Amino acid sequence: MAEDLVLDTAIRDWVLIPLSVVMVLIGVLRYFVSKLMRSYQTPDPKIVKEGQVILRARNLKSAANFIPPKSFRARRIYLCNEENGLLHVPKGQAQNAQAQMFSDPNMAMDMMKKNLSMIIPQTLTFAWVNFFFSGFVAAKIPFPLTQRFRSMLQNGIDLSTVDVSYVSSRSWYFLNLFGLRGLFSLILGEENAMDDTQRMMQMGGFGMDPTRSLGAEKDNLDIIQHDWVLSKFEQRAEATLRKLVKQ
Amino acid sequence: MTGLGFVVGVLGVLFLSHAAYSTIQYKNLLKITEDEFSGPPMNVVLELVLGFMFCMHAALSVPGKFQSIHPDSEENRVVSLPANMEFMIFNHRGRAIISEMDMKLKL
Amino acid sequence: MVSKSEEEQLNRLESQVENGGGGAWEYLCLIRKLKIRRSDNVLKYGLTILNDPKKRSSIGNDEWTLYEQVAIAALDCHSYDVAKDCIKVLRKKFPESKRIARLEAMLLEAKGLWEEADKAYSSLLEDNPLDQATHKRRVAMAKAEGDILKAVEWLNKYLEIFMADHEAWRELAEIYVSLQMYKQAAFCYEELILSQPTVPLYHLSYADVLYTLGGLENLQTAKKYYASTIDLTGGKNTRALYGTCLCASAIAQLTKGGRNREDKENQDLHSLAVTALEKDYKKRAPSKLPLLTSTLRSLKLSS
Amino acid sequence: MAGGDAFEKKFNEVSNDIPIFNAENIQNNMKIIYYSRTFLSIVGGVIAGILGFTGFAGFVLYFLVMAVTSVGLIAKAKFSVQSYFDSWNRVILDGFLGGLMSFVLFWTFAYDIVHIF
Repeated sequence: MAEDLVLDTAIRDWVLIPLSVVMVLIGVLRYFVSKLMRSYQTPDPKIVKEGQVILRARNLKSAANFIPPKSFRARRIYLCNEENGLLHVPKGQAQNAQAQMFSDPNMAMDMMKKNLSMIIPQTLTFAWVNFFFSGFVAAKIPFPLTQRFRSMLQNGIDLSTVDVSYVSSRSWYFLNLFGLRGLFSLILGEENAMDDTQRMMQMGGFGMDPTRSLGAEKDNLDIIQHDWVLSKFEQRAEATLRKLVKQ
Repeated sequence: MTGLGFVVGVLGVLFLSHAAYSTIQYKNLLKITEDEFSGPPMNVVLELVLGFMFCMHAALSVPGKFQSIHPDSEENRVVSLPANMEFMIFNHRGRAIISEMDMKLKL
Repeated sequence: MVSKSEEEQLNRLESQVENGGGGAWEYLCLIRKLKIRRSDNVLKYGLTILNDPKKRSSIGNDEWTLYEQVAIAALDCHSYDVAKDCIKVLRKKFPESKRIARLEAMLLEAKGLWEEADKAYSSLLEDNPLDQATHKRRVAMAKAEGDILKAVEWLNKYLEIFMADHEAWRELAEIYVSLQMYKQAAFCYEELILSQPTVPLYHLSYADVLYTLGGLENLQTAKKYYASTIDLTGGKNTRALYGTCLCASAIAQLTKGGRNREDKENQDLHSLAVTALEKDYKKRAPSKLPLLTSTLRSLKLSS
Repeated sequence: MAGGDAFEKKFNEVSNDIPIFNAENIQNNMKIIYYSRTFLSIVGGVIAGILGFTGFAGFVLYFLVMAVTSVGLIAKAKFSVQSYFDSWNRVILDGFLGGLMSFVLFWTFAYDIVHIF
C-alpha cells in the first residue's frame, strides 16, 4: 500500500454505520411489506389441472421403482401416449398458451406488484445514499485487489491515485445490497432466501411456461428405465429381521 | 434449550461488540502515545475467544435438532396414518349416544 | 404421517392435559398438525380455552383457527349448540368468508339435512369450482347418506382434476376395499405409494389387497411388499410379519413341490418372520404364545 | 465369520442401491446446517475484523471457522452422520463457500469500524 489515508471518525459514525443499519432495516421493512402485498389470486382451472398432472408425473418419475413394472407401464402410457396422453401437448397449442399468458392482465399485475415492491425501495435508498453520502471514502477492504475492481468499489469518486481497496459510500451500499443476504435469512427466515439477484434473473424469464414443463416431464418419463426395487427389499427385510432376532 | 441457547448467543454477540469497542479505545490510546498497533490487548483476545465459543454454542443449539432420515428408525417409524379429516362423516354411532357433556360456548 | 416420536409426544401431552397440567393449546395444535380425530377432547379442552377470555387472548390470532377446530369437533360430537355458537362468532368476524359458509353447510350435513347441505355445497362450488375442501365434503356426504356409488363417482370426478391429492386417493382406496373392488383399490394404493414411497402403511395395505386378490403372481408381489413394510418399519409391524407368513404358505400351496429358484433364495424370510413373531409375542404377550404356535402350525410353517 | 462378512457386504450393497430417505428430514437438517454456517461466518467475519486481519490471514480464519463448524456439526450429529445425512459431504462441504460473502462483508465492516479511522 502506497500510503494510508487518514479518515475522520465522523465518517464512521455518520456514514458507515448509519448506512449499514439503514440497509438492514430497509430489508426487514421490505420483507413485511411484500408479505402484506402478497395477493391470492384464483387460479385458472386449466393451469391447476396441468399443475396436478405435472406433480403426478414427477411422483411417478421419482418413485417409479416402487411399483410393479406392469403398473408403471400402464401409467406411463396413460400419461405419455401420443393420442390423448395427459402430458402430450398438441403442437399448435403451445404458442397459444404463451400468448394467452401475456395477455392475462392479472398475471401482469401480479408481476408488477412483485417488481414494484423490489424496485421502489431500492431506487429510494439509492437516491438517498446518493444525496447524502456521495463522494465519501467510507470503507476499506482488508485485502488487496487488482485495478479492475476500481470501477466497482470506487463508484462515485474519480481518483486514480487512491488505493483500490478503499471503498466509496455508494459502492459500500452495493456491497451491502448483495452481502446482507445471509443476515436476512437468519433474522427473517428461509422465505427471504430469494434475493434480489435471483429476482432479477426471473424477470428476464417472465414466469414459467406450463406447456413447456409438460413436455419436459414427458421426456423425462419416456427415458426412465424401470427397475423394480422390491426384490431387493426382500433381502433388506431379511437383514433387518436377522438383526432384530439377534438382539 | 433453545431459549438458553439464544440467550447465550446474544451474550456472545455482546461480548464481540464490547471487544470491538475496547479495541477502538485501545487504538485511540495508541494514537496519543504514538505507538504502533501490533495486536489487540490480551483481554480483547480473551473476550473474542469467549464470544466465539458462546456464538458457537448458540449456532449449534438454536436452529433445532437433527432428525433421523431413515424411515425405519425408532423416531421416524410411521405407526398410524392421520385420520382423513377432510372426508370425515358425522353420520356415525356417536349420534346415538346422548351427549352428556353439557358444554356451552360463552358468548 | 404419525411417527412413533409424535405419537409418544401426543400421549404425553394428553395425559398431562387430562391431569390438569396445562398445555391444552399445545395439545390442540398437535392434534391439528397430525390430523387426528379426537373430537371429544378437542371439544372439551377447546372450550376451556375459548371460555376463558385470558387464555383466549393469549393465543392471539390463532383464536379463529381454534374456533373452527372446535366447531368441527362439536359437529362430530353432535353438540350442535356449541357448533352453532362457534360459527356465529366466526361469521361475525369474517362475514364474507367461504370457509365459514362451508362450516355452516357442514352443520346442516351433521344434522342430517342432506338436501339443504347439498344445495349449500353446490352453490359454494359454483362460486369456486376449484374449492377442494368442498368437493371432499360432498363426497363425504354421499358416503354418509349411504350412497357409496355416488361417492365413488364424485371422487373419481374430483381425482380427474386434482390427481395429485393423495388424501383423496386414500379415501377412494378405502371405499373400494369396502366394496370389495380390489383391483381398483390396488391401483389407488399404487398411486399412494408413488406419492409417498417411504410410508410403510401404504405398502402394507397394497400387500393386503394383492394377497386378497390371490393368484401366484399377486401373492409373490404381496410378499415383496410385506417385505418392504418390514424393512421400512424396522420389523416392528406385526401385521407385515403375519402377512409374510401367510403369503409364504399360500405360495407353497400353489407351487407344491416344484419350487422355482427365486423362492429358494428368499426361503429364509418367512422363517425369520416366524422367529420375530415368536420373539415379539414372548416379550409382549406370553400368554398368547400357544395361540401363535398353533396358527403357524396350521400354516405349516413352524418347524 | 466369513459368511457374516459376505452377508454384511451384500447388505451394504443393497442398501446403497436404493436410497430411501425421509426427504423432509433431510431438508430440515440441511436448513439447520445452513443457519449454523451463516451465523458463524458472520461471527467469524466480525472476529477477523476486530483482530485486524488483512489479506490472506482473514481467509485462513474463515476456513478455520468453517472447519470448526463442521466438527461442531458432526459432534451435534453425535458422530453418526449416516443416520442424519445421506452423505458426509452434506456436513463437511455443503455451504462451505456460501457464507463467504457474509464473512467478507462483516469482516470489512468490523475492520473499518475498529481499525481504519
